[in-house]
Amino acid sequence: MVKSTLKYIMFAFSLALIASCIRDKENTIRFSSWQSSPSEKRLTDSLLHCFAKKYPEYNVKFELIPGNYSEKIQLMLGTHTAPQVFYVKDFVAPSYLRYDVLQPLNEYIDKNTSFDIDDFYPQFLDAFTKNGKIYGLPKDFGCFVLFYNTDMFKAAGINDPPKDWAELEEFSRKLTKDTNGDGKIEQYGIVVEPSIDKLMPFVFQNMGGFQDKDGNLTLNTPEFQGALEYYYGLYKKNIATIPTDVSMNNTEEVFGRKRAAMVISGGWFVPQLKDQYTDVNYKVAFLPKGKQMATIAFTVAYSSPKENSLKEETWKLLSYLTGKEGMKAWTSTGIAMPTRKSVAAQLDYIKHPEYKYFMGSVDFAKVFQVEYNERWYSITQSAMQAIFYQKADIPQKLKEMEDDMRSLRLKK
Amino acid sequence: MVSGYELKIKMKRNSSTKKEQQFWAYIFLFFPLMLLAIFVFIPILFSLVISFFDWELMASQQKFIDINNYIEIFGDKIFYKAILNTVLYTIGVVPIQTMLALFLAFVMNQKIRGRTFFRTAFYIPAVTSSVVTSIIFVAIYSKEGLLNSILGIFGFAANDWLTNPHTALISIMMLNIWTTSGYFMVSFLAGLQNIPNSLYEAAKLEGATKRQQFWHITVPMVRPVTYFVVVMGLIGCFQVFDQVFVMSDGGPNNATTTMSFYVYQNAFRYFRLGYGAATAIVLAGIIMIVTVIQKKYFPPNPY
Amino acid sequence: MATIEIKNLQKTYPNNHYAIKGIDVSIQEGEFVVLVGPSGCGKSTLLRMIAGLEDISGGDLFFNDKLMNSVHPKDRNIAMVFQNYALYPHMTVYDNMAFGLKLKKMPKAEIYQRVTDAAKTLGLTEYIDRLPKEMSGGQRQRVAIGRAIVRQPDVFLFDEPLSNLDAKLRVQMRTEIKRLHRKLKNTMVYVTHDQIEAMAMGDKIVILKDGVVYQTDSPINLFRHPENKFVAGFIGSPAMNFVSGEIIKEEGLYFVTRGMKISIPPPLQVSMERYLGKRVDMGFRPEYVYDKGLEKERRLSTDVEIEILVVENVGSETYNHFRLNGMDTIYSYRSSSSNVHIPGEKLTVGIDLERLHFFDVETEESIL
Amino acid sequence: MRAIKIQKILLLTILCFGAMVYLGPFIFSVIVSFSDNKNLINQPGQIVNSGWTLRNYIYIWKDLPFAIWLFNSVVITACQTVTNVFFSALAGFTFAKLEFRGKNLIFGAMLASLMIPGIILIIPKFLIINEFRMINSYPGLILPGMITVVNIFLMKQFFETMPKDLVQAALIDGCNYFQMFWKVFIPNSKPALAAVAIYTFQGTWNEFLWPLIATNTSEMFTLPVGMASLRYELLTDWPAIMAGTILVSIPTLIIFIIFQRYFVQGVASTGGKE
Repeated sequence: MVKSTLKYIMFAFSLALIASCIRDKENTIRFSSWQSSPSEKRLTDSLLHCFAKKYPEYNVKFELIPGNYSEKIQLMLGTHTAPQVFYVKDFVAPSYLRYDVLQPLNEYIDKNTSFDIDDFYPQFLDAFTKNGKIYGLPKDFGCFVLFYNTDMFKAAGINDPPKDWAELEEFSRKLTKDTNGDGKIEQYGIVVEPSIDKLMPFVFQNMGGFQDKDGNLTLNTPEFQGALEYYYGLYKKNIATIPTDVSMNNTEEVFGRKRAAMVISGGWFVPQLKDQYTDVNYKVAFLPKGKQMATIAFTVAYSSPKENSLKEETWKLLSYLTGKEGMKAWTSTGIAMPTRKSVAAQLDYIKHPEYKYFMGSVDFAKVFQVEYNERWYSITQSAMQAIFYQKADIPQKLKEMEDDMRSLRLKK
Repeated sequence: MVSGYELKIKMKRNSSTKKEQQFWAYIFLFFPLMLLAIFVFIPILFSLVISFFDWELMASQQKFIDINNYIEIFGDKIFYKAILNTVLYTIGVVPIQTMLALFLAFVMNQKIRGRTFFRTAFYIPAVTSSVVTSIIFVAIYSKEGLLNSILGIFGFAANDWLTNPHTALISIMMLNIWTTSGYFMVSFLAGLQNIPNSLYEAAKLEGATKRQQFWHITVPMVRPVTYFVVVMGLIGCFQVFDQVFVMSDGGPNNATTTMSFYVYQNAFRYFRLGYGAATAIVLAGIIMIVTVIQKKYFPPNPY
Repeated sequence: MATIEIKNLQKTYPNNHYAIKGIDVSIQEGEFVVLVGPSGCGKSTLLRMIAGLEDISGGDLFFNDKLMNSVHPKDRNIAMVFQNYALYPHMTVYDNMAFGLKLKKMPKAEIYQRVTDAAKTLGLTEYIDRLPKEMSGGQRQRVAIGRAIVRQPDVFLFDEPLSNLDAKLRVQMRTEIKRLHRKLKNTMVYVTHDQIEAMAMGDKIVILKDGVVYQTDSPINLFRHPENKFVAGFIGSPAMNFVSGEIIKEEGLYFVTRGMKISIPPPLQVSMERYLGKRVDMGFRPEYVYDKGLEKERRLSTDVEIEILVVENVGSETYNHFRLNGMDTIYSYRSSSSNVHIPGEKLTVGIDLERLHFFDVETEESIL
Repeated sequence: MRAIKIQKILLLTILCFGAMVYLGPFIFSVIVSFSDNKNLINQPGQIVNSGWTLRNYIYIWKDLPFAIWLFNSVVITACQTVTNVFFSALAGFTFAKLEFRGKNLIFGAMLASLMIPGIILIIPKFLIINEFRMINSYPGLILPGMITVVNIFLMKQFFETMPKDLVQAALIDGCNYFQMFWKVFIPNSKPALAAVAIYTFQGTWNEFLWPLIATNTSEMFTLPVGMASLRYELLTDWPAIMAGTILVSIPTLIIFIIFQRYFVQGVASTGGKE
């Protein structure tokens, strides 16, 4: 009895000991990102493979972070476990930059003239710059465009994508159908979702915004409210659906499974359509125009923590990934658009039948950044849900949102 | 260890069994107490300290803001909603799970073939990981999932249980009742088996019916167990987290944001650790008040 | 083997409760000493202090003239048999007995030798591989004794070892332990609350009450010459009868109480002089009350009229309980079983004047 | 007689219905996990009609870090269960059988800490572990679960039922207090140790909140945390998710069925006393 117990104890501890001994090699660069699709994973792998070939003296280890990415990265930064290189989304950048936790890259950029920082589109670089210091190098960008199912359009007798709000509503109505005659609607005109990201293009199109230049909230304005009413109206009029109504997780899935004729999505959806939803015939278009043309551009940067024992190695990887060569390899599949002018020109995306809509959006796309504590997202998300699920009064909700968020403004 | 003990003997000529016991007791308790100190005693106090700071994980220096967190709590609508949700949750779950557990135990205590099988069946949800049961129930509750297809047979319209703010909390409550009632059934079963048979025999001689026996013997005799079940149920419900995290993430529109989840959100999503600690302390206060009230008005054994 | 010298031993608990209030006992080599007293008298505490299981608050304890106060129990070379046997439930009979020896790192062969010897002595050979739970109470008790024997200790300590056995087995084990003592000739200290057991077993009996020794003596002396009222009442069964009365002088000294006038026997006349006109307690044993109608030879007291209340016939003899002259106290009187009384019977008895005891009311000391 | 028979049938019906309700979700999950139709949830009533496949299990095992999570869970559960049972028994023994200065104070503090809801500890525990730089490491996951006040309490109660004479017999036999604990008391407390061990095992294996907070990277996840992350990673690939849930449940289920007796005893012994 005693001996066998001892054995168990020894076993348990040796397990733990072995487990904690399986450590990474000293000079391993840890690299973390989320993964929006298996194709993105493949791309990351091949890119890292190319880097490994070019610099065989460095070890790069990829660590996937599933779910709640930004929180996890912030937690890792706070808990001294951050990887050497990781993605930073543009709209959470302000909360990262507020602390002194990211490595400013100017010093390295200045040393490496071949890196050519001026090649980047400035609006994307700005998203990661504070007080003249660059904390992240935008690896790519994407923006919301309109995907539409050409078969469905043809069946409804529509040839071109909607050009403005009125057409969007009209087409949606035409495309909403009970295809098998069971009294339930199988096909919706468009799929929307109760989420601030999808709403924001409409707000920008309506000349509104989330906050003004000084950081004051502008939710309770006619522009914002008008956009929200139009957006929610699509759902209220039953010509749009939301994913949960058809038991799915996101709008892309609804479109892919042919439950909606249109969806607002970004470049990351293209490989997914090609891999998973091969039977969907679709085309891409600019988002319909409101008072003006507008969309949101998303950019993601590679950043590195200040607390890092492998600074030189990290820079090697960073500069490879966002250098001309790396970016070209990364964006050549069209998963995302390059943030370097030279790469965009090289790949000739401006004339590409699909990609031209992404590249073309750069002219009027806005980078969406909010200078409030992370909780702002949950507040707006709840409010959107209240409007969609509980038919909450829109003006009142907007006012509440402003009240709830005011105290969350980031300290300078 | 041994040499230390011998040293002690030598040092203290008048050493004694009491001293020796004391010496060993401190050795035995050293490691357990150190762990308890680090992970229980100190955190309780530390938590109070944090709650007076605007504690940010990544900041190099934390800012003392005295009771501002608490002031914010009292103006925080979501906090009230979280309390309301937690209270509703508790009020909904505890009585039903207790009664169901007692009922199941009572049925199981009859002489019935296959008792072990039924006991295992009822108990399995309780030993299964809450994450697993939550995920299974997400599938069951989804709009085109099992529940709706069963209800569809009876002509009910499909409902998206977890994204409908009216049903989301109730759905999680049902899951909780499903998981815990089997566990508490076993507690009751043990309690029932401890009731001396002679009591029932005496009641039979006096002409009590089965129902009278249940209400006048079984229920009062299992009162200590009931107390335990209610206390454990209260503690569990007040701290429900896993199910909320997996199933609804607090949504839709905070309809399922419970106190624990709100504490978690504030601390690990919004990184407002000070505010999170303050909400945790208020929650702890509420739980302790409820337990004290319960102890006073519903003592375990009044006889 | 060892002598044990207990000098002014004291035991105090933190709440200033005195469990043992300064006890002196000296135990000879090979002596069988019984500590007896009512529950809570401190006898077990005293035994445990000898064993080293309880701290000594004051005084000294010597084994063979060596001071033992701070010696660890395992180094005192003692063995102890417990009331609840305290066998290790997970060990076989063999392992139970061998455990202490194994801890001493004794060679295996020697352990085997000792254990099998002890098992043979106690008739446990065939049970050697059993677990305690598979044995009867008496067998377990034997194992417990065996465990003590194998250690070949200087001193055996018994803590009410027989109190969990049924009456018959108890008597049987009693003789067995005595036999063992005769064989091993070790010093043995035996605790019991049962005075019959004490009388039957002890070479020397120490009577304790409230942490104080009331008398230390051989069994027969305790019975015949109790030094105080407590010992007088404690030893003997049924217990000694006590009656309170006054000493008066007529033609000699008399003890008088309601309906009884007893002349003080001559040896005591001198010492009783002091109590003239004062109250004293008189004690007489049920054994020394005689039916005046039957007993003619002994020097009995004057007639005492009694009325029998209850009769207990235990076969070999009869205990008759009676009241004296309207007094509340119930007294007893032992008669032979051939002389059967019935309740309600009125009777004239006399008390053997040679066997009277008198006690000082205040000090409760025997008046000699 | 007939009334009794009807009553029996009624009881049995209730129990069978109950068993359906309690086991149904698991059966559903098993069926889905073997299904090769990813859409099946969207087509009510067709669950059973779809094709059967092991593909989901293979996918879960090979393409996802399931094996790593399983390894982590095993390491953490083994370490915590063994140390927790050992320390609980040791502390329980100390409180039950030894006298020492401060005993009541320490025990009182432990009892009082039972009154404090666990949620209050999460944030400071996280910060403390972070100070030790142990977030996202095995020590960070294991250390906080190495001792549980409730287990100490249970073991103390158990040891109190064992006679004090055993202590004295062991002392005279020459045990020191550790030998006494290890050689006399431990071998005689198997049922209590088993109950505590099984409880700890179950609690650790299923623990979610702490590993969720204390891990950052997928390679440090335990099974429940990994499963929860799959919920958002695999989205509506229900067959794969269900295969995962089944794999996670199997170890607890096996342990439960083997040690059912101790489970029930454990519940009974904690429920009976308050």
